[in-house]
Amino acid sequence: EAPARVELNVVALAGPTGLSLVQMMEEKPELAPEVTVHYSVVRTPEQMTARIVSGEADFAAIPTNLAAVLYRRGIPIRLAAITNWGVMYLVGKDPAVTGWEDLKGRELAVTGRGTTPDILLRYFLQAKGLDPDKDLTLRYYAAPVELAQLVIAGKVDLATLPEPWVTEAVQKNPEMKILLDYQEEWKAATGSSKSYPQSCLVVRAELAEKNPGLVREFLVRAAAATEWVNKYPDAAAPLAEKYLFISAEAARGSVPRCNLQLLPAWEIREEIDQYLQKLYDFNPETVGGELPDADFYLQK
Amino acid sequence: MEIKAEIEFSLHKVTKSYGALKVLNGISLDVAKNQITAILGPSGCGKTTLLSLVAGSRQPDGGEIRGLENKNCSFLFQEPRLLDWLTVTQNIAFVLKDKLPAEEIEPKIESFLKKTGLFAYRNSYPRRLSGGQRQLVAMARALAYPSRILLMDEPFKSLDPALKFDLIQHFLRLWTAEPRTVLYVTHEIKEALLLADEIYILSQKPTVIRSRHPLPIPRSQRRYDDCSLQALEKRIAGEFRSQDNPAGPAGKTFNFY
Amino acid sequence: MEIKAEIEFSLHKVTKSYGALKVLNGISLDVAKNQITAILGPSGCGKTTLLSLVAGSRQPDGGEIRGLENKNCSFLFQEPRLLDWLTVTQNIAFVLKDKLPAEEIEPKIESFLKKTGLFAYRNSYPRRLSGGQRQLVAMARALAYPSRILLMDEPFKSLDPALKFDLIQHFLRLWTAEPRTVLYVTHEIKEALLLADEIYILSQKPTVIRSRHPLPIPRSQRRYDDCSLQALEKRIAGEFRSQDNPAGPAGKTFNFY
Amino acid sequence: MRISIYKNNFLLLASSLLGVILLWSAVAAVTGKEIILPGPAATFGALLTLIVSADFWCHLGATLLRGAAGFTLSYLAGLAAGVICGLNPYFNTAFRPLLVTIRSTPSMSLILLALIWFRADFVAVFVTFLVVFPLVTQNVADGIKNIDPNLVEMARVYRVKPFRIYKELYVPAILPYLAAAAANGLGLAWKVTVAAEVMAVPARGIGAEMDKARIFLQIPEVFAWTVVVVLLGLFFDRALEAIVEKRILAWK
Amino acid sequence: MRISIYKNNFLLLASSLLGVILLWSAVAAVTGKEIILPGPAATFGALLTLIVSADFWCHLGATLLRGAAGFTLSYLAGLAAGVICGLNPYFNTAFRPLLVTIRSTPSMSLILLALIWFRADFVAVFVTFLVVFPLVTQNVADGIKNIDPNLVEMARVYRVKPFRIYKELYVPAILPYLAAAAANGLGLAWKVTVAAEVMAVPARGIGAEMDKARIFLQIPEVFAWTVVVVLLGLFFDRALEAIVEKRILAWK
Ligand SMILES: Nc1ncnc2c1ncn2[C@@H]1O[C@H](COP(=O)(O)OP(=O)(O)OP(=O)(O)O)[C@@H](O)[C@H]1O
Ligand SMILES: Nc1ncnc2c1ncn2[C@@H]1O[C@H](COP(=O)(O)OP(=O)(O)OP(=O)(O)O)[C@@H](O)[C@H]1O
Ligand SMILES: [Mg+2]
Ligand SMILES: [Mg+2]
Repeated sequence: EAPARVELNVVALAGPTGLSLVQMMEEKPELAPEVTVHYSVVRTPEQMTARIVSGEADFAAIPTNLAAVLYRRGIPIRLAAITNWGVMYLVGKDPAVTGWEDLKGRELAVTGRGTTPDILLRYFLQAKGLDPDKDLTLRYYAAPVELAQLVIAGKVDLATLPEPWVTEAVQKNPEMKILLDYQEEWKAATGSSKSYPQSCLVVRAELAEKNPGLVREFLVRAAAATEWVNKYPDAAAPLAEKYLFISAEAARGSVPRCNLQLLPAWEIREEIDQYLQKLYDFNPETVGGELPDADFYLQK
Repeated sequence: MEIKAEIEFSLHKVTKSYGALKVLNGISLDVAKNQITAILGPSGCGKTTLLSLVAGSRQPDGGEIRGLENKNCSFLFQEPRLLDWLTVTQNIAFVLKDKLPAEEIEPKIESFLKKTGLFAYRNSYPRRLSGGQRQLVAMARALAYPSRILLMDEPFKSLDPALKFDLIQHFLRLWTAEPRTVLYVTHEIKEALLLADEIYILSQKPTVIRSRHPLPIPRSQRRYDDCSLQALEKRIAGEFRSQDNPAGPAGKTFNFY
Repeated sequence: MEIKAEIEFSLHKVTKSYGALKVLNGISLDVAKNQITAILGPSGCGKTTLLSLVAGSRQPDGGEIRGLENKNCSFLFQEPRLLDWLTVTQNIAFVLKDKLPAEEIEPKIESFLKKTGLFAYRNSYPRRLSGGQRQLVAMARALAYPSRILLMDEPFKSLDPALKFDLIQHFLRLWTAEPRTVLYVTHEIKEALLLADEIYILSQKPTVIRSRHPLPIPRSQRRYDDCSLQALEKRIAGEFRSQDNPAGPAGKTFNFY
Repeated sequence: MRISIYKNNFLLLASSLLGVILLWSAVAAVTGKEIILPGPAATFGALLTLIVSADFWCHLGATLLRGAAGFTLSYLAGLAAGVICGLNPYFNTAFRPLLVTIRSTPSMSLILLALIWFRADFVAVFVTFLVVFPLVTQNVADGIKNIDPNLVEMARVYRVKPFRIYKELYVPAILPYLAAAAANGLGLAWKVTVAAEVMAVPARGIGAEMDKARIFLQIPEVFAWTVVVVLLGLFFDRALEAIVEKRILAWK
Repeated sequence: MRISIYKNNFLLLASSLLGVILLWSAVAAVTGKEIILPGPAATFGALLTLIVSADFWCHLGATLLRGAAGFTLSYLAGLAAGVICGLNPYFNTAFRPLLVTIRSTPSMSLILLALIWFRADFVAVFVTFLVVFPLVTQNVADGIKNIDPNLVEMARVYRVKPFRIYKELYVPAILPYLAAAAANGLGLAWKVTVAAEVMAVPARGIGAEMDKARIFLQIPEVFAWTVVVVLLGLFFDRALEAIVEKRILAWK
């Protein structure tokens, strides 16, 4: 007889985090005859947390450290795969800035005090022997969108922005150039071949145990979808606008800079560990107070 | 006046203080049913307080008041106490609505406004009335309200002589038609002598009853030139001790008061 | 009374209406300097309005008022109009502060409170006073205020006979000591006859001056049994037309009013 | 004369609105950049393009509904609570901490809960309630506390039924307090509703639209919506004022 | 007797606070998940760990300063504006649209401007001003409009200097309105200041801390801060009430 019907809820956070899933959102490919998948996008972290905590979400695309935090807070989830490898850039008017050391004595606009972009920045600066609090001035803003507005308005000279705001900034304000690349810098600083695993796909633990086949199937499809986005940015752009609140033209430009690549967790334990470790060293709370144990990672 | 009139309500050794200030210091009096009892006394001796105790809006500290169980009181306060946002008619209707069937209210108010000559002002708001007119509205409200007991605090003040005269006539007619027990405060000895069946004089604080004066002559036959009344007037006036000349107003220009 | 007294201020054909209601319909009168002018008239005829025009708190619709340029007015309103949040002393100080040097205020208030027998209540708040006591505070305020012109609206109402008697004595003494021009409204013919140098009677609305009565006898010599005063009293009383018996209160029980 | 006053008022109103707009364009001119503060021209341009779209009215309707619902609920509740607090000092003392708690609890903490308890649609109503309710309660309570006790005594002596005392004495007596509370509450209601919509992002609603427009950096549109909200505020404020004036001017 | 009342009040107060807490723990128990709604226990645990840290006091101080500054400024301004509006109907008509605009403009539209014009430290003050100022103005205006004209006439006839009329007649007469405005304004001030701090992320400030805690889902800490804010509100509310009571009870 036919197996019981399965309803899958896939929830993505608006913005580049969900970028790798746009094709699936559009085409809703069939994973298995008995499975129906519902895709939804939420705009705020609160909403996402609510969905995950309440167990509504079977798959969720969220920042990697948020996944760790949720796990430590006792929410039964597994980190299934990393979807993108960093979207942070330093933009500015002054082409003279070619390395982090050039930031000495400058004023730099940053978002999210104490969150990953801030921590990475500090890490890079310290690696170059600069004291983030003494050798330069960091001006903090609440949300990237605000900072982007200021950058476009030319009210700030140096700013660290995530995609798609980087593209928005350079498109709308020709003076602005992309000066530094967090991702490259990470590789240089850590000597690893991969950038830092910024966002990931998590899966409900119960689903992962009960139905590993389905999870595997989903990951395979997601990987393909991710590649598609990388291959056809022009086709992906309108979808990004449709689902993820990224304007099409910005999306077109930012796809190559979003470092989309879906790798299952079990293949890249070290990279993830290393990333979380770094965050942990700066502030344990960024990963929930303690590094996650092995159960956090979805097993092969 | 029949001396042994039926008693409507009575106060027994009633005392009342405001904080440290002892006002009523053991007042005992019987108020005769369907008669008019006048209360005179020095300013600030506790007349208003006394009425408010009878009305039940204040509680005595000591003693007790008997015979008021579920009887309605009309209270004509010392100030008009009208609701600024209601017209004259509405102000009177405000107290009547719960007591009379809707259809009776309109005509009743109308008749009382006519009696008090306020009919032309039935739709004016209190702030657009003169002092005397406000007093009249308060009067009409008290009279129109169906009650067993009628308490009045200086009811006829700030009215012109003619109006005052008419009003008193009206009042007496009304009262004779449907008698109620009236307890009222005044400062006008002559007025009391004309209206009252019985006059109580209060002392200075701490206040007790100084004297009680039943009226010797039936109301209808009272004349100013009646010497017994003149004597009574002098006696009463004499009870008001003037601070300056303790001889009392009974002095040279006394006749003017 | 010298007939040709100096004039303090004068009204010329003054008219005043409230919306459609024509109240003052051309009032012309000269108020003699340092004399006491009494105004009598039916309730609601416009006496208070007239005073408020003189005080300048209302503007006449027509006609004009001359001779008030930069003169201070004391106004004893028909209601006490005290500030609830100020004690008796503070209420009086409220109007004095801008007019007297600080050190004079205290003693002045004290003396006036003593005169009105309110000294014991100098620190009470108005809501804790009796009706008559409030009236006294308002009176003290008006008298204590240094002014050329003194306007009073029923100044001696709701006071007990003795107090009223004393107060009038005080008032006269004070006024003789430092004379001011007094324009005052009353409903008591006898009181006017005792106090005033000149009495004006107003008509019903639309209001004009019905009659003017200079007092024939110097204030000090006035006696009630003086027949010329009794005659005058009758005349004045006669001018108040009662609606019921147009013969006027001059009817049978008249003597009581 | 009556008319001339209205004319006058109308002129005044128009001119002061003009004043607001001039101020705005001046500031815009100074700021310079449309992406931060678009001037009236750009804004009204965006507004036009908005209005013609059918969605506009859905969003407007949704917000209108939430704001109105939130306001009405909290106003009625506040009226009741305020009267009780005003009449009964003990209840007042007991209730006040709760009131202050509601009033000064940061929205963030509430949003966290609201997002979980209610559908996104309802969050705005909830948040509005929490802001407006204490406002009304406070004003009503302070109004009641200051009713002339003599009038109350009068009504009691004449044995007027409590409900009628409440309806015909208390309410008219505290009308100015009610007016102030209504004006403040109504004004804040729109602001708060929109803010809540920004955080809860319901399917329809001005707040959600503003947020979207902002994310797409269509700042003129953000301001167009702002204008809509302000107009909402102005409209209801006028309506309110008209009602109150009518009630009070009668007997003043 | 006086004392017994105070005792009473104190008991009432304590019990009602207890009530709030019980309610809270009940809801928490129902919700179950600490990550959504931590109960009193967890919250006060977090609060303790906060309090011992030196930073706590810096953040508290910063927010306290901003809130107080914002409130004081807007209260004084509102008092002045309110008096003018209350006395002069024309000014009132002209000023009211501006008032409504300020009152109902969504913060989102203003925050960016604020960010540009002021240092992050000052944004909170600005935003607080925008909320509290109209509130006070409204109440004061409506209060002034309803002062007994007879008293004003009296003061005028006796030629009392305008400023003294203002100080000794108007202000005491509208004290209850001022009280209501103060209570509401003060309550909202804390809430709004914190919200603004969330948006402007100054170096020090409860809002910024709450936001950080929220991002890392340290919900107990978020609530600990919330408790701090509420306590601020309660404290100042008590202080305020005490002052007002003293002024009014004297003559009531
Ligand atoms: N503010 C007002 N608006 C409209 N009408 C008014 C106003 N004030 C007084 N009136 C009317 O004007 C007339 C005169 O009022 P006023 O108070 O001057 O009378 P009065 O002579 O003082 O009466 P009383 O002896 O009762 O004090 C009255 O009929 C009153 O109804
Ligand atoms: N609410 C109150 N609080 C404190 N003292 C009060 C209060 N009401 C009245 N008193 C005082 O009690 C005394 C009696 O007041 P009451 O009003 O009964 O006097 P009264 O006989 O009516 O005087 P009047 O003839 O002037 O109306 C007065 O001395 C007054 O100061
Ligand atoms: Mg009395
Ligand atoms: Mg009058």
